[in-house]
Amino acid sequence: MRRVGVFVCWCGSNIAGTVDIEQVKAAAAKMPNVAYVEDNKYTCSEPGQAAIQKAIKEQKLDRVVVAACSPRMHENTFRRTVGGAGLNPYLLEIANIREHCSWVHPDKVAGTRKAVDLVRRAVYKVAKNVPLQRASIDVTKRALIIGGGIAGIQAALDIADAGQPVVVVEKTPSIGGHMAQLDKTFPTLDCSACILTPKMVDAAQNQNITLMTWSEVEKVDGYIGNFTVTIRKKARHVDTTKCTGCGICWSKCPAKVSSEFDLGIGKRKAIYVPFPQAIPNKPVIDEKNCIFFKTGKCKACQMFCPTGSISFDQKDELVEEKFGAIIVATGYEQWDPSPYGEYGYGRYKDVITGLEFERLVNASGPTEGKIKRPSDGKLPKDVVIIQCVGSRDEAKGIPYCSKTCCMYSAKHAILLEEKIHAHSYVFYMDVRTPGKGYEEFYKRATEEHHATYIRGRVSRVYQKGDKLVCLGEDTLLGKKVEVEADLVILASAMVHQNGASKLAQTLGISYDQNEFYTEAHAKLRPVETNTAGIFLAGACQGPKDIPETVAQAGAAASKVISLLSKPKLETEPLVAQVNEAICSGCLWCKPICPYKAIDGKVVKERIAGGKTIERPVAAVNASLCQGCGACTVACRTGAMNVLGFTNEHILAEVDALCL
Amino acid sequence: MSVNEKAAPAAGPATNPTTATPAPEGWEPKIIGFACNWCTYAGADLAGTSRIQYPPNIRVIRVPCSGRINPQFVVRAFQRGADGVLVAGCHPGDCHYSTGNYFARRRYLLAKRFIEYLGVEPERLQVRWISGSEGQKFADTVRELTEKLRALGPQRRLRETL
Amino acid sequence: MKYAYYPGCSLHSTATEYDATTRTVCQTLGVELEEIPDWNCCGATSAHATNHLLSLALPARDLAKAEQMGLDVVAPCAACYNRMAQTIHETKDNEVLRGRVSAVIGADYEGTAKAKSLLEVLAADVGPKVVEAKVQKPLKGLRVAAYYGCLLVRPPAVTGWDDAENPQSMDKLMTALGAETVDWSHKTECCGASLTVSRTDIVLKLTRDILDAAKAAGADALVCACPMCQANLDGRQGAVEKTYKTNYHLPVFYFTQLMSLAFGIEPYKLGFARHSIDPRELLHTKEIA
Amino acid sequence: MSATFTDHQAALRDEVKKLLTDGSIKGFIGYARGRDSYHPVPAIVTRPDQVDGLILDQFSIFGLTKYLLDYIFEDGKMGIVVKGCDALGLGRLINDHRVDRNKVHVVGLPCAGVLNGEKVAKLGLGKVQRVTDKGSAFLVEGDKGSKELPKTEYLWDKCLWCENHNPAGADTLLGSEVENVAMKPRDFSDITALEKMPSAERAAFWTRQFSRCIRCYACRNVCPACNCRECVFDIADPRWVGNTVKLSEQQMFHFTRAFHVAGRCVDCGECERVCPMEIPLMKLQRKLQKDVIELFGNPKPFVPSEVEVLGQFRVTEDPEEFM
Amino acid sequence: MLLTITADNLKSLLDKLARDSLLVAPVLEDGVTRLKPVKAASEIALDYSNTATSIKDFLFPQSEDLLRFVTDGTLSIEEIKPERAQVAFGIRPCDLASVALMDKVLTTGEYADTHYQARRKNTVLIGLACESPADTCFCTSYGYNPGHSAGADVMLYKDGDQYLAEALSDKGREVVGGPGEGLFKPADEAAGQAVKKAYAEKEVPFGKEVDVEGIDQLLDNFFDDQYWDDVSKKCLGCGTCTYVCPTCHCFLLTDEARGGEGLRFRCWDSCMFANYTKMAGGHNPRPSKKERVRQRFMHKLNYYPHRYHSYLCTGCGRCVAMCPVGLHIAGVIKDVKGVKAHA
Repeated sequence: MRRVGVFVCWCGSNIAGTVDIEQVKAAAAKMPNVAYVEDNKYTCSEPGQAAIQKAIKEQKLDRVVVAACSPRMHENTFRRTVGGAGLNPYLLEIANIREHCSWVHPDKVAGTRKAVDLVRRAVYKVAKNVPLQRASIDVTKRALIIGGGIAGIQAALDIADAGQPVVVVEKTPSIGGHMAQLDKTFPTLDCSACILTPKMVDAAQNQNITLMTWSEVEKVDGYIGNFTVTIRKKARHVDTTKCTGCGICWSKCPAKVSSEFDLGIGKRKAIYVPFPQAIPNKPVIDEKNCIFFKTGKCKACQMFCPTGSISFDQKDELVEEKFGAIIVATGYEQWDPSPYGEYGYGRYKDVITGLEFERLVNASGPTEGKIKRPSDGKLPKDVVIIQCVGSRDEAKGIPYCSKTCCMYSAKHAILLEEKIHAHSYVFYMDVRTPGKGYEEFYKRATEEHHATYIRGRVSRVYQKGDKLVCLGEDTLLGKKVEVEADLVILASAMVHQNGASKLAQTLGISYDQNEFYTEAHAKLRPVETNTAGIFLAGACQGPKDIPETVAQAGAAASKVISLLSKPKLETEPLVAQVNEAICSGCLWCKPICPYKAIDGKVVKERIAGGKTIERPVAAVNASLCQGCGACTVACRTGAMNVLGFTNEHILAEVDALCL
Repeated sequence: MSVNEKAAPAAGPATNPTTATPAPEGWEPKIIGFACNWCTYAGADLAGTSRIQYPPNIRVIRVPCSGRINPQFVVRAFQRGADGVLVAGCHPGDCHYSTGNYFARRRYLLAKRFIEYLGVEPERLQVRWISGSEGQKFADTVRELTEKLRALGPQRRLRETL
Repeated sequence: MKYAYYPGCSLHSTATEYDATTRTVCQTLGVELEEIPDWNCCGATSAHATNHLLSLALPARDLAKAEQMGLDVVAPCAACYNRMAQTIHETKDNEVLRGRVSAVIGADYEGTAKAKSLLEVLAADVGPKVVEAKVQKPLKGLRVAAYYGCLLVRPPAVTGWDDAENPQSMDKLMTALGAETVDWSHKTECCGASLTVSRTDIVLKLTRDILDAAKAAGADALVCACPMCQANLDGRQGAVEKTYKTNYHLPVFYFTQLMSLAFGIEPYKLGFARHSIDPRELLHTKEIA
Repeated sequence: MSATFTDHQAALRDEVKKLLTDGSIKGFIGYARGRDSYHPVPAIVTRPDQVDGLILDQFSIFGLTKYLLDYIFEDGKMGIVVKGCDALGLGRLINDHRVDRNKVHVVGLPCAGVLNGEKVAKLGLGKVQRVTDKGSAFLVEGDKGSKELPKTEYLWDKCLWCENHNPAGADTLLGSEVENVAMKPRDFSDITALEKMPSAERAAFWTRQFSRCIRCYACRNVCPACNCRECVFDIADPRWVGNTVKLSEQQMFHFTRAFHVAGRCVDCGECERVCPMEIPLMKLQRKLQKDVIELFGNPKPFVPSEVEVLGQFRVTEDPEEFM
Repeated sequence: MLLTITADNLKSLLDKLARDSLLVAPVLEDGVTRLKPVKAASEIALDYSNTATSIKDFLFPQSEDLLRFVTDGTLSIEEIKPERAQVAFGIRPCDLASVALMDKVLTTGEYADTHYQARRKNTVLIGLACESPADTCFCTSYGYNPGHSAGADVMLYKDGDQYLAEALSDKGREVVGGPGEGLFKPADEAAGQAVKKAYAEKEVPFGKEVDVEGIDQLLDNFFDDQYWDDVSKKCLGCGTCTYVCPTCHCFLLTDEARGGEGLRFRCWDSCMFANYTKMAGGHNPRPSKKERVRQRFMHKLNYYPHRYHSYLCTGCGRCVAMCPVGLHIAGVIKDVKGVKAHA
């Protein structure tokens, strides 16, 4: 006979408000195997857990049911509690009488009756629980960071400082990401390069960090602690060991191409480094625009290269590396505002996006920081800044707020006034300044730098002579507004990195409808994913500014450090298990397993008549198996079970709930 | 006492379960839900945290993946007296184990038709993809199913008579 | 290529020159027109301002007749075209509404006939290359601002055959005729249309903006495809100049007039005399006519 | 006018005698005379003297392949006579890794269709002397009379749409292959008729059938797809299906067995034939076959394949009904 | 005292019986004639040689609840007594004989089966002599015949369009006197005896081929013969023979609980199933088909005769007809006699 203890939680009034705790306790006391029932205002609190441990010892309980919130919330907490009292942590079941009951069923009678049923389910299931031990697997003490922006760099530095090797894979020729494109950063107006480049240099010089730029992740196999990642090192056509980054090659290269880094405002050569402070400061040859690759002639770069590092026949290289943990820090893209035909982006040269303005105002930018408007290079006197371009607009498929535009638009207004005494008109719906020092920054823009904030949306922008007429409305004054501007800056939305969903499926992590990666729990586990061993940092998880990104990078790094610092990794014991006595060896479970964790093996057995025979049976590799259980349904005999969710468990639960 | 009040008269030895005797007074349909831990169970939790009200007729059983839900559990639920069964998991492509729901989809394309073929009314078994962010969809699905079952009355075709 | 021709009321009254040049241009380009027998007015603004069913029934009656002729409809006037396109769009997937319309017009309207504006037929179906081949007297030196007005290419869901923000079809036709077009901001801004009677002040303000933009863009003249727009831009131009003390002197052509001119039709046949701003002076200085 | 089974009887006996005496097989699974000439029964011979008990006649319908399961742990080979449909059963056992092909000596029996012993016995023709194949009919001559039996009427249904007349991969073949053409296309009209019934009526139909079931498990024990080492119905914990012979336990039994065999059934029809209570079990399996064909674009689910139907999926082509 | 009853009067008698108590009679359904409760005589099918399963279904049912228990805190048990009166019509002589054989096991000796006894007491058996024995019947081999009436409360013999009837027990007389009042007419003694004699001597072809004489002694030292090995090879191990046999009476007891309450019930089991003799720990005294097949025939032809001095088989032929592989008792009797003859 089992001795089950049932602990019913009030959760303050969250449960007790719509579930009669006493009735649940009374019903639980009468359930089979229940030896002890107790209720607690806050079971998950320190005293609550202590009460459980006390009851386990005093009442000699061998099974525990906690009727409280969702197991996805505190199952691990209570496992530790039960473990702390000397009972195997897996002899525990949670009855979800909050999210699945008290919070969603206001009628107390029905709610209580359902709570009793949910407790009965847990009591019937826990009777079938068996003690389980965590298996331990070894951990490759190496981390992979996908994306070399500020998030990736910060995480790499933190991990490297903890003495663990880390590889940063960056798609573009240099690390730095979008932050490298920025001029100043809010709210302190620090120059972006001044705070970023030292970190880039640290990352380059740190022996624990290996930078793999101009490379992409191709394939990811394995599981936490034992990832095998295939990385495609795209052909640079430059031998980085020899190249000193002297720059002669890109000065001599005749092919001029619009620079992606400068968003088309500036030009670059076919052999190039994206920006002067690029790390590694070694160029790559862009095969699409290199004259040699197009016509077979030229080779100017090879001729002038003092160290002979140019090699045209370099091919892409597929490298396979082992990692214990992965941080995804692939960042964001700025949304192309052309769908707003009425703003004339792409038609009028002087209608530019916020990022393009950053290149204009950036000292190391194509215009050396002079805010020369693209059409005629004149310094703009009046500038219109339009907020929420794309963001908060379901029609454009971007329902969310991009979080950073209000702040960087205020920054643009300040820079415009500070540098060229230009007067900014900012059309906004709401100005959102939630960060530390943000509201004050916005006040400075309006008071000290005389930016005019007009609450209303711009309906149309059209060219009138050399001016851009912005038709809008000031909804506070309730009158039409027409501003003749020299330059229009669109605060365009922050969207997912292109190819985000493809990388997600390669990694086996999930993403939301906006292709931002889904965190394990919005509040409690923002930098983890549902796939153990894979973490998130920065804008790839959703729009955010630099301070938040760096904070997330540090958080993700600390998760990785704690994972890699353990000698061994304890795996979840809830994996598949074969009952060899009744397994027929048909192996129809094998093709189902997505982790290739099942294979055949031969067992010896004495059968009636004293003969010893050999017969095939299925065998599960517990470290590969993730416990999904899809194989159990293919097993007709029921020989294949998944611990924690066995056939016996689920049949008992169905019976309990149908009583 | 379970939600289904012992009021349902114990039918005779092998009465013909298809004769539509009217539902007992105050009868409430009972729904057994199988929800995958990563998506639908999380969706149901979200319905909770967002305080979305829905009928208390469903009892959810958590399973690691929709691929774990054996059609025999569904028929077992009907046998033990469930009036409706909901099988739910991640949208194809979002499965935490990458392929679990593809197998579930195949199994339930067949199982749903087969259970209907054996005489269970089609509305009684609902299979839905409900993601972790679709709390509203979970609540709506439960409400819809409850209303359909109220119209249909108690499930008698596979129910055992003790 | 054969169409049921729907001239509309203006082309039989204030814009006969648009009707005449439409016929000559279509004849030159081999587009057969068969005027819809006993057609009725499309209702334009007044119909849809008073009664929804009426605003659908009027064009539907013409469309039903075109269906009996087994032809799609071509309508030179932007307002007529827009009303017909709107009717087709609203009754497309709505048998009930179509039934009610059929009841009102006392004929069977199935919604099978399509309606196209003349500009779409000439620019898209015929195409600039074919037009260029027919040009005998290229309009060299003439710089025009192509004005589409607000009904021809909007709303995109109903019309949808050219870019709603920055249409190009008329520009392409004009360049095919040898003329030069300017890129200007008020291609699709409204001229005030029927307010010209009830609220002339608004029409004056709107047409001033359009004329300003065209002048600023360096155009010699405006060209349009709608009798209402032409009447406002041309007819009201004097009043605008007096009210706002500006000087434009911009003639406003129908695009079919310039096409006829380029195809070598004698200028006196093109109804230039009916314009308030006499275009012949400009054509003379440009040695075109 | 192809040869009938009896024409190969002598050849079969010689082959089996040879194989037994030269020790290449240690037993042979074939047919022997039953209680009358219309019901041949399986016979497993291990000694040459028993071989003359082996017969082959136009009523030999029994699917013998499942007996091989009794010999998988014996050393040496087992011989077996295999028609086209039985070959699919053998394929099933091999694909399920239950029988090792190298431990079986297959004697192939090309088959133009097997006469339905139940139907012919009712004609009162007495003891059958000779059966001759007249092309569209079999002439059966008995000591109490003879009759030409049109094939479309007197063969087992599955023989009419059989597209596997010749057993593939046999070690020795009796006579030569027959023309492999189906007499009529595979017919699911009875299934569609049941599907069209209102669900209450269909429930009543199956209730009537299942309430006759006496849980003798003959259907399971004859089915080549039901080849588990330990059947789920014999396992006490967890108890999937109760022992009580009640309607709901029968329903659970028949649902479970049918679904375990879904996508794996080789359409041999033996479950329905051996059922003592005449329950139309093939109406369950053929419904699943029909759905597999329509849903998963697998034209021949009854031909065993490398990966079973429910062991694979198609990401986009599989129908999506659960959005 | 012999009586006669017309077909119509028999119908109205049966209608009355169906109304007053549970009438069980042969019903044709989906090609299978089975004993089933009927509400009116019209449901009864009469042109059958024998029902697929026998009266055993209603005396020793395949599934029978023995007691109900409730355990919420305290344990309360309530025995389920089968008090319901029932009348069984259309029972063939071989099945009547099988009831007698079952009575020996279940009602005599130290441990009588109270449930079986209660059912036997509440059941009236109306026998119906065999008009046309099937080609699988061999009741004559055991000394029975198509007219055998021992065990019936009322025996009917079809005679043209009317029936000869004979009440053979108090229960039978109650039926004739009670619901049958006014429906029976006294029969001409000589004519009646002639009809009975005709049935007794009716030809049972297959019966001639099976000679059971002395089979029980032959089997005394036949236990280890190679024959069992050979004959059991073709057995499928299904339970058809035991579940259609009117004399098999092996069963298993088990509990089914739902939450705190449940039932203890008994249901048929079969010596042909491996699980029947599988013991805790996995040992099985009858591990393979050989032991199990041998057990079935030794029990019927050797063990039972030694104890009760008659064979546990009445030659009804159900196992002969329904065994999928033709491994039936008639065949085994012939084989054993044959093997013994050569040995």
